[in-house]
Amino acid sequence: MEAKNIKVAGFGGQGVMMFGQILAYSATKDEINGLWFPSYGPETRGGTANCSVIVSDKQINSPVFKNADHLVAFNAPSLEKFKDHVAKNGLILYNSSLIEDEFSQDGSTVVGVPINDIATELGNDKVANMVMMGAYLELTHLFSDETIEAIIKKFLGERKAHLLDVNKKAIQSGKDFVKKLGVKYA
Amino acid sequence: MWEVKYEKSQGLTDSKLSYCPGCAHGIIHKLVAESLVELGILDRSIAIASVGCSVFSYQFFNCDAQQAPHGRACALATGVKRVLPDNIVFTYQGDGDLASIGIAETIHAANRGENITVIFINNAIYGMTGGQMAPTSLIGQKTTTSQDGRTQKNHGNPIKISEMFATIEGVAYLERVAAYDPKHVLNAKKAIKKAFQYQMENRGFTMVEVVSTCPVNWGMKPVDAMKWSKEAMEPVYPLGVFKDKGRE
Amino acid sequence: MAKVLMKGNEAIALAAIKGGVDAFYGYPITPQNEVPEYLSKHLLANGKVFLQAESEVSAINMVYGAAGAGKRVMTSSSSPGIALKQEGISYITAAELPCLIVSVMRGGPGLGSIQPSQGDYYQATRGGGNGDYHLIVFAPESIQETIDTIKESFDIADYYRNPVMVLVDGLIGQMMESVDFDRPKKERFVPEKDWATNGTKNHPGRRNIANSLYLDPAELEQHNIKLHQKYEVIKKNETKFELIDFDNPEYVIVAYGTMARICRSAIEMLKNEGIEVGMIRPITLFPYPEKAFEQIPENVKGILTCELSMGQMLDDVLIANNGKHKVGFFGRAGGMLPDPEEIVGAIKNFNERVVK
Amino acid sequence: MPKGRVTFNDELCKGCGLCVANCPTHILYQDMKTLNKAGYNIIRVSEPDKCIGCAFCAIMCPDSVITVEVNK
Repeated sequence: MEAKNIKVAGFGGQGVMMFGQILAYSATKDEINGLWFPSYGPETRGGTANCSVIVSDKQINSPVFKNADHLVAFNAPSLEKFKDHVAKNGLILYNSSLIEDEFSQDGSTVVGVPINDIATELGNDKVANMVMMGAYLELTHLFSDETIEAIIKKFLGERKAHLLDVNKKAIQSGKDFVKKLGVKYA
Repeated sequence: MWEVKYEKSQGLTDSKLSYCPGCAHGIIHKLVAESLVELGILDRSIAIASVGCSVFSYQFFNCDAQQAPHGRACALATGVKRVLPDNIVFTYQGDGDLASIGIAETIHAANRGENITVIFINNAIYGMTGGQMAPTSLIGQKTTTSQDGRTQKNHGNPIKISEMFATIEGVAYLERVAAYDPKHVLNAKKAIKKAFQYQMENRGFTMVEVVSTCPVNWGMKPVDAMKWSKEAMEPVYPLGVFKDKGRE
Repeated sequence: MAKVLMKGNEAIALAAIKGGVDAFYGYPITPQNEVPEYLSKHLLANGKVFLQAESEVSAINMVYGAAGAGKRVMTSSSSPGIALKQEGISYITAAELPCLIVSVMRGGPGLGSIQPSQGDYYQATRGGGNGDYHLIVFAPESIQETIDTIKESFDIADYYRNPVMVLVDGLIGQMMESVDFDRPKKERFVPEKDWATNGTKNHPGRRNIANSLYLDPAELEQHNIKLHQKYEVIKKNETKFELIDFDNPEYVIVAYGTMARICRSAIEMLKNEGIEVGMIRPITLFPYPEKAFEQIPENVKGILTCELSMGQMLDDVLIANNGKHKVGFFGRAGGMLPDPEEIVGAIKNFNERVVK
Repeated sequence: MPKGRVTFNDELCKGCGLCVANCPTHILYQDMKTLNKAGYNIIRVSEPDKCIGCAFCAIMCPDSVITVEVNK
């Protein structure tokens, strides 16, 4: 697998950091290399939050990248901030629940998923990021369901183990939404 | 039959004390040394020397020792005691070291109830550097940096360490003693010994403040200095037990 | 053990435990807080010592005490906090006590920022404490290398009776990477600590004293000479560096830590464009790998020093280069990180960056 | 036979006089004619027979100069 530079951005509380970490954990579980780092500091509280993820089966060199292969934008300011830093033939996945205007960009595959609406339908607003995860995996095929499920289990721990089902449902819904759109990326 | 009643303590090394003639540091060194020997803890004691006249005390106590940066003796003592809880750890600090630059380290060691013993020598002046004002200098006291006498307005009031530390929960035993006559020296010894005993019993932070002298920088003969510590200092720094958790 | 994904700061803490740390004394400061947070749980659970001191000044002096007592002891901090520790570091080095100091650099000077930086190169290699002394300074480029270094650091510190500093930037502290904690570590001879101040009952007939005071100038000079000789041995034995793509380079980059990784990517990009660039990656900053510069081919067009600071390591590069090649400089500061493309640009416009 | 006996390790003495001032029987004096190697005037006993072995002199001596013996 070629190294993938992934930028995940949104505002605090949307599960942006967790989204990125799940990818890095999954890479590690699949015995390739994962790297995650947050844009840390006070701006992560309440304001915009973003993290960078690199997954690769080779040694990861620069943790910093100019252009992301994949941009996952959870809100409009994030899309605005990072859309010009997407590599050629990159993927832009955005939250169409919060970004109402149809968005497209030359040279990129752009997919909007109404993750908040889908999560609300599932009865749990907090799994919107997992709807996004489902859509992302359906497009990139980076990790298997088993890998992702094992990592989510770890995140939930014993205290929140009962939430595994709704998270799995959210992932499936995200996948289904992309399938229905008929978009293919990788 | 002649029997030895008093001789130089085995708790002191053969090194000649570096203190000025008549300075009470030497007396207090003896009391610490005698206490460690009598309690049978000399060979597991670690002395923490400070900065000031007692900077060389690591040469005089006949046990292992560390020499601390100015004011940091209680931090070193904490570091040692936490990794060697079965050893006896004590600091020997003057008023500049403890009550000025090192007051944070001392307060926090006390507040944590570190199971260490602090011997605090209060002689109301900086000795080593040549007679500058100490945080404990008296109002009106002339020093090389308060040449017209210490004033409340310019320099603040003499800081009363024992009174202040008595409010700290982690303190197990705290007494202020003096060294100006045999009776008070013997009482000081009792206090120092008790502090070490409390440390052996793991009771927490113990401190003995000794109202001491500095004949040279006070510009007095040793005998007059003893008198001044009694007549001028003691009213500002009254003697007594400020805290004793063993009695509560 | 399989690889695990771990945050740099937590990995630092776990590696220290694997390296046999007995005690940690520290004070909170971003971006290294996960080090004490992790240790507060895992050291105490193992019957070891963890203590949050009242200040950095106090913390480093607690390290002094415990190191003098013969235990494996560490502290960690970040730039302004390391500045406060300089007093204690000088004393510890003078008293020849071993310990581990982890420095997770943030932007400076002053309160600066909490973003990654390499602005404390001088602080680490020249020190802010008084007197002639050196730390053994490691500057790993990844969390894996940080782990491997920290696991070995107590052995090195004990062997030389000298503090080891592991110098990383905030990015290494804050990022997560796939790492392996069970990589084999170099076996080193670790002498018995017969100098420890642990009570004369443990060494009858001899008092052990941890001290840095020598009022006799001749004696103090002898002590300085002894330390100097020790540093010479350290230079000989412990200098560590990596040469990357050194076959036939047109240019040579010198970079350490996170900056070296960014440069690795830049070197790949340049190679794709047909520009061959090699790199000297110092792993120890003291001792500085001057020897590596002897291996730079005669015909290189220049050496580009890349730092997350404004030309601190540049001094050592100029010393090591000794006027032989053109030396250029590229630096970002204050918490700003360049992307590899910026380094590519700097190499392409090398002549604009020449300082000497 | 006196009750007590004091002996001085003269070379440790700094001549501060605290022993002299604290002797309840006033039998100690500073010998202004005799210096030790460090240049201090040493202390002598004027009337050894009057020593009561109280050890006050030794207790007050900062330099551990004095050994006190008592007759049992």
